[in-house]
Amino acid sequence: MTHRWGMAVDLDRCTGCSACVTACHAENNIPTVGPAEAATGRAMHWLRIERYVEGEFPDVQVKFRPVLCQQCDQAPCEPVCPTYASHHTDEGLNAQVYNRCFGTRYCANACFYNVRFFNFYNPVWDKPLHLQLNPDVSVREAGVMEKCTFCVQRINAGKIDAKAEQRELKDGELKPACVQTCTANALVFGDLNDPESAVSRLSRSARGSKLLEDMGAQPKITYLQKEVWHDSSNG
Amino acid sequence: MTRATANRITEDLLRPLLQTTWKFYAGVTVLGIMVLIGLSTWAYQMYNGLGVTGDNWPVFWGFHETNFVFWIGISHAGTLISAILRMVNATWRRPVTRCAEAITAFALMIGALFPLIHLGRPWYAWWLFPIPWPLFDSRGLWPNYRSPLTWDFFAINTYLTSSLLFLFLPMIPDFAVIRDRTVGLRRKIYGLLALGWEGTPKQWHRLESAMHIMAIAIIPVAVSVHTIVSFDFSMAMVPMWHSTIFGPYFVAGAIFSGIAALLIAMAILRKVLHIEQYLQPIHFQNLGKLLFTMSLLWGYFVFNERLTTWYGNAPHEIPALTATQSGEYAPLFWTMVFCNFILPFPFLAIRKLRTITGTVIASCGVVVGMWLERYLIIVPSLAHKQLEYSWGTYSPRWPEITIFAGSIAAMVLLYTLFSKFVPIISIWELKVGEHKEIKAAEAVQAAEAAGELV
Amino acid sequence: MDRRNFIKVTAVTGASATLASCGSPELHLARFIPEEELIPGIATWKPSICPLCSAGCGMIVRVMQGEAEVVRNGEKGLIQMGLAKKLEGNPAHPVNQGKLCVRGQAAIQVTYHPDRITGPLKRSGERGAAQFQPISWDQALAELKSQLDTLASANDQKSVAFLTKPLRGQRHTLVSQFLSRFGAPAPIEFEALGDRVLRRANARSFGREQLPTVDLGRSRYVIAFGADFLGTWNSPVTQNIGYGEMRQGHPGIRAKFVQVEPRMSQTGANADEWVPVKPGTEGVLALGLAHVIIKSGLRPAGSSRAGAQIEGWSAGLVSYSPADVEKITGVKATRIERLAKEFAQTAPAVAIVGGAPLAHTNGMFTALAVNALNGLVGSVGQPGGILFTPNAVPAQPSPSIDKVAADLITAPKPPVQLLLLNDANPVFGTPPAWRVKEALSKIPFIVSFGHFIDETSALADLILPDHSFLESWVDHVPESGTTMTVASVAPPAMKPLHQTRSMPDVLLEVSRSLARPLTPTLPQSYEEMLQSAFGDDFSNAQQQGGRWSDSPQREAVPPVAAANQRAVAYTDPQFDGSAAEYPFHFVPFASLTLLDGSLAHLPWLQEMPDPISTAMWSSWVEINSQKAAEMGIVQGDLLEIASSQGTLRVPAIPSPAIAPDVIAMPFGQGHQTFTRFATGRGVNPISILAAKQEPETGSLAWAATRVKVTKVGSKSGPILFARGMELEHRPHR
Amino acid sequence: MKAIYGLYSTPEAAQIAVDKLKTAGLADREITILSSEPLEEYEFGRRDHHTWMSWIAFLGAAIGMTSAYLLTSITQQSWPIQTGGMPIVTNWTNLIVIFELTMLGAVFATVGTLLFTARLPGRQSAIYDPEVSEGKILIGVSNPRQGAISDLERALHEAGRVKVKTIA
Repeated sequence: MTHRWGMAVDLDRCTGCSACVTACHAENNIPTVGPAEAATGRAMHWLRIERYVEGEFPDVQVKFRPVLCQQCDQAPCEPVCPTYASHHTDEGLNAQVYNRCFGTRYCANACFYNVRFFNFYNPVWDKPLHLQLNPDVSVREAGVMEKCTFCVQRINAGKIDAKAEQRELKDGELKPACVQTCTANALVFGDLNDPESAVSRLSRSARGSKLLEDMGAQPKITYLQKEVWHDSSNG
Repeated sequence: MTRATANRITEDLLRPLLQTTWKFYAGVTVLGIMVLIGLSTWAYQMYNGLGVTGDNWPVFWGFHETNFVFWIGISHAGTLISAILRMVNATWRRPVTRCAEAITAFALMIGALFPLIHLGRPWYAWWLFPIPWPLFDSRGLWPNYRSPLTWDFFAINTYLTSSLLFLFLPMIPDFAVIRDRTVGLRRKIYGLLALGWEGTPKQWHRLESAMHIMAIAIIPVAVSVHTIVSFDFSMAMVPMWHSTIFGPYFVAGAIFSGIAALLIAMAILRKVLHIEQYLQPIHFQNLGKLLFTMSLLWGYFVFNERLTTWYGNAPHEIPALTATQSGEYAPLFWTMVFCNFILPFPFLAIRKLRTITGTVIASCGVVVGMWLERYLIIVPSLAHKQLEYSWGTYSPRWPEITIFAGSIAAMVLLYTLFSKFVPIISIWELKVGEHKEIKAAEAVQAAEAAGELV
Repeated sequence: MDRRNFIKVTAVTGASATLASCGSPELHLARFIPEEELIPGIATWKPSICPLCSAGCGMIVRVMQGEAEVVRNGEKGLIQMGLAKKLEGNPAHPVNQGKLCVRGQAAIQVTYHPDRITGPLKRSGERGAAQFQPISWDQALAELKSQLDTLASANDQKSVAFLTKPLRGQRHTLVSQFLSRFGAPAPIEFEALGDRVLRRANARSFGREQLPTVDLGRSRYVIAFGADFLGTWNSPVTQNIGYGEMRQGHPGIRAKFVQVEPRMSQTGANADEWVPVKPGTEGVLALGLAHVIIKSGLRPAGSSRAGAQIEGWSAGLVSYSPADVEKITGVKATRIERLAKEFAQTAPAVAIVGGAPLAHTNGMFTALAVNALNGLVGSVGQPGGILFTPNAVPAQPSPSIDKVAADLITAPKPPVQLLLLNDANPVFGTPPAWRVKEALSKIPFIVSFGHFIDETSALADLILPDHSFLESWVDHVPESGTTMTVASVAPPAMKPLHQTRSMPDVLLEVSRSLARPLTPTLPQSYEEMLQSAFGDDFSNAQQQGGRWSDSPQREAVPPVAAANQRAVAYTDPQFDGSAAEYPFHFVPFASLTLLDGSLAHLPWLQEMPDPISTAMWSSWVEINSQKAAEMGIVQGDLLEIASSQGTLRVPAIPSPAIAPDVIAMPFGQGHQTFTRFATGRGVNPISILAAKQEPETGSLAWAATRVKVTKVGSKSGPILFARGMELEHRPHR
Repeated sequence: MKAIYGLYSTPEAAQIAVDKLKTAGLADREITILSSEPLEEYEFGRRDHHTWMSWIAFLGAAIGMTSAYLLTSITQQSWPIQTGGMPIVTNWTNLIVIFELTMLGAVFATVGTLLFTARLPGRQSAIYDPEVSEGKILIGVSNPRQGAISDLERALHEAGRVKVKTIA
């Protein structure tokens, strides 16, 4: 049975602690662009914590929402790429083939989640920071579009291990860096083709909804809405 | 007397080719330098990466793409106009067609450069060609025919090829004339270009029918090109982009800016080349009417686009609309409306004002306004996509501006050189025009003499 | 970075190794190689311990072979070595259960930092000018030895001082033993934002001088008084795990969480209810709740007598009626009653206190009041309440830095002749009025063990750089965050990258070579010391990253210790500066990423958008949006913040989530010397703090300064936002 | 003698000359006519009117269309890459490429026919005279039969005073 990787994000658990963001940087060789570039909006965060403030003092509500590539089944970013750099894998991932990308940036315009990032310059790691780079993830040169891959390198490693041990993948065995470190266990990753997997069960939750669902891209990330506390003592 | 006129025409139109002033050399040098600056800026951008431009997250497209649409738009003057005029056989077209077609050819060449300039890694642009593997590309991957950018590639190449041919064919007899009037190297070169043209009735007839068929073929191509350019935007679910009106809207805009560019070019040519008696007020009159029609059409499209968005009040669309109507882009937007509609209106609507000067003033407004229109289509929408959290801003940096300036210089330079080496008005077509008029007059006289018209 | 370097990087990353067959990395760019076709390299996972805060989370380190340019006995060259690639939480570790926080994930950049000190240094320029020249370890050690010997021969051993960040486990034991056997006073522990007040209060209320372990996971009602427990306070990872549990861990049951603080922190942003109070009056609100609970007889049986520390407790806190409390705190009486009822009726309920409320002159009262509230509802030592980690070494009493500084400045002959400095930065982390820099400059000789040149180690005469935590034996005993007995230990995860030596081993080596040897002699090496400390299960422990009991053991919390202490009453918090001249309370807060500034040198953390302001790489000040509108301040305007101690210039972020009479600013930026990434970036709020102190512990009352705000410029550049933030509050139409 | 021709200033004169030559018994294809502009109003200007050009253009279009269809659909089938949940062969999008190549085919066919039927590029026949581009109309006969030359010369002269040249 082919896998169909998906994620569930429990907004009631997420505390905006941002651990996932650094974890993503560390795992995927995402460069820091420095203050000058960051000021022009070129900071790269494949995974970002969106923060929405509602209401005025003193009745203020703040909501956090981790936004990463939604790995849409009908991804608007894919067909617009003239070189197939952005395409769909058998396991439902929106693959970005860095080597094939020549930087039209069309995919980034077409993506209404704005989760694609462009290498405006060649990445820089002051020595010896480069020794930290993850050999399983290629480094992207200037002019190349990049994005969240659901840590496809970890998925492959997991599959290879499972094959070596001649067994099926266990649910929860594979974890992208963000899911692995999510302190409040708000992020859950797994196979949507397995109806019993944790992610499938959560995706069926009544609290579940998709980001910009009405745009019809059929994202594979389900957001579980924040709940409101009801005073049990009086009704 | 036919002979006399014929000779006068030939003399007048060949003068620019045979006499060269210092002004020409000066102009060419200045323009050449500007073009070189533009090109080296592009090299600088390629070496450092697109970071030197103002593009950012989430406004990934800016000046370069605006210029792309702008130049492709300008290119819709010539071939399309002259093709239509040829088909309806409007006799006043004869002095206009060639300088119009030249605009198409050059604007298209320049416009087609910008998709390359805006690439992150332009040295891989050849991946757009359908190259049979295993040549070059070890994996033999072909372009994705679902991508509007691939469509662009095919459309622009088709349009460019046919436009160049459409421009070249009627030049052959003129080259023959120059060949017979010059000596030495020039004679050799023009001899080659003339392809050994003699002027047998067969050649004349084949040439005319070929031009007729091409005129028919090239009109839908021109329309398709700018429709496809509009698809670059309308295929993406970006606020105010994903709209069915974009095809016709862009085509109208293109012809609009094209005619404006043509009028400006004609006004300059008649002064610089002293061919006032060929490019006469009547031509500006007629093109002015056409420009007026397009201005109204453009206004109509803009109103449609804006009204539907505003009335529909879709949460995702409104921010982009507001940004242009009353937000940070409002000044640009209202300048655009002024340049494209309010300013041209009196000069084009009132017969008295539809003079050469009048039409040129209107045209200048339109060219500026149409550039702004493209900018306002691209930037505010990208800056206000669906998720508020990822809204952004954009402002160009010097490389983009320099490259744009370079592209304008390139246009002027190419046009100057063209008018230097090729009669900017088709000699033989003009002769035929004169000739036909005379024939008509004689026929009338003959008829009167025979007392048939009483 | 030019093309050649770029190719090197690709080569180093081994992206090439995975595709070696295809030739040079550049060629790959013309090929169609999807990411999912790359073959992963071989990785081994080794245990370690996070050094960045005192929570002591267990780590596992992903180590892979790579080529590193290193210096070995003077020779520079490329060698194949195991390189740490990624840090993850140790799944077996009781404190963090496989998770790491934003800072822990970035800890790896400490090891690979481009500005790390690569070998022993000797001061070459003016003191404080941060000019050093490299020397050999032999010279360096000889230097240190001679310094110690001269003092010993002069019988002046007590003039050796050891200033350090808080030490735990065997490191602490070793340093203490070294000092005591040499005849020097105990180490001086320095933390810019310490929790001494809370520890002291816990000692008074529960007889445990340590931070609490909050059993959030099983709690059903949480009131936090200023404690940023999801971001920076105490043991954040544990608390985040607990928070997740408390929200969605129990089907059908979802706890309520109320945050009491004048400026909404990241923690407060997650609360169901945010209760802004007047700064320094949190304790009064706590007692207001207690008053209602007692009055309406909601007090459950078996509640502890922690209240005995509070004056008027036995009398039912008559002076804390909702009406009175409303006057002091500004919280509506009706709201107080409702909260009190909810709190008492939704057991298990727990109250947490920490951070700014304790950084006032009446911090001790506030802490005791909250402890009393916990005692009142019987949530002390109970599931879903306040617990204490067993066998945690109670924090040793150590002189506070301001005393040391004062002595140094007043005494004719500096009482400290030799200062050993271990990764503490008081010059940056103390208010100017304490004159710490001036004081330290009086010390004849300063030796630093730190990895980086910061404001304090810039004063050093000799620098003996320590290994990074990944390169040396590490151990730790968590003070809180678990109810198991835990002792973490881990071997080096990788070979040292530079010419550094582990601080404990340096001390041991020196101790052996002293003219007057220490008695009894210290162990041969730090490893040996750990071995003996862990005994038989050492090998097992160092493989799994520590030793811990299999089952949680909850220690019965003794009734109230220290009954001899006299009960405290509420006193108004004392602020520096008059309300008339300085209308705003200046409430700094620990940055989620940079903490007190000790992490400002890690680029990942600098470029991490702050969860509330989404600012990065910069300082900012948050001001109430209505107030800002009145003062004509818009986002990005440059403000001048003036206290009696000095002024700062910093851009404004108007926010609805802060009280109108408060402005808030993150700690962390404003370093003068602290690597290329932090130096000269932003401003340091500590530099305008007044030297107010909590009297009983003498710790800095960093929330007790008043300031005035004037707009000095518009739309200054220095603030950087994550894209989109600055446009977020725009109306649609 | 290679050729004999006259240069006429007016189409009328040229027409007369042509008629005379015909009466002198020459067939249309034996008479060479060169002018610096198309003169469709005159009989002699309407020779060789019939052409297949437009039909060949259609043929070119058809070829362009088929090749474009094959190019797109075969490419997509031999590289079955999923994008955006679209089918592998996406006719809607391929129609655009097909349209463009169809038009390109038509244009190439037209130009090709033109060059072929008008013998371009080709070298000028011996009979060409630069005065043609002055506006003169050249009527002449190449390689005339011996003996008929005087008749031809007369015929060419009958259209009025004209320069009659002969190329030896």
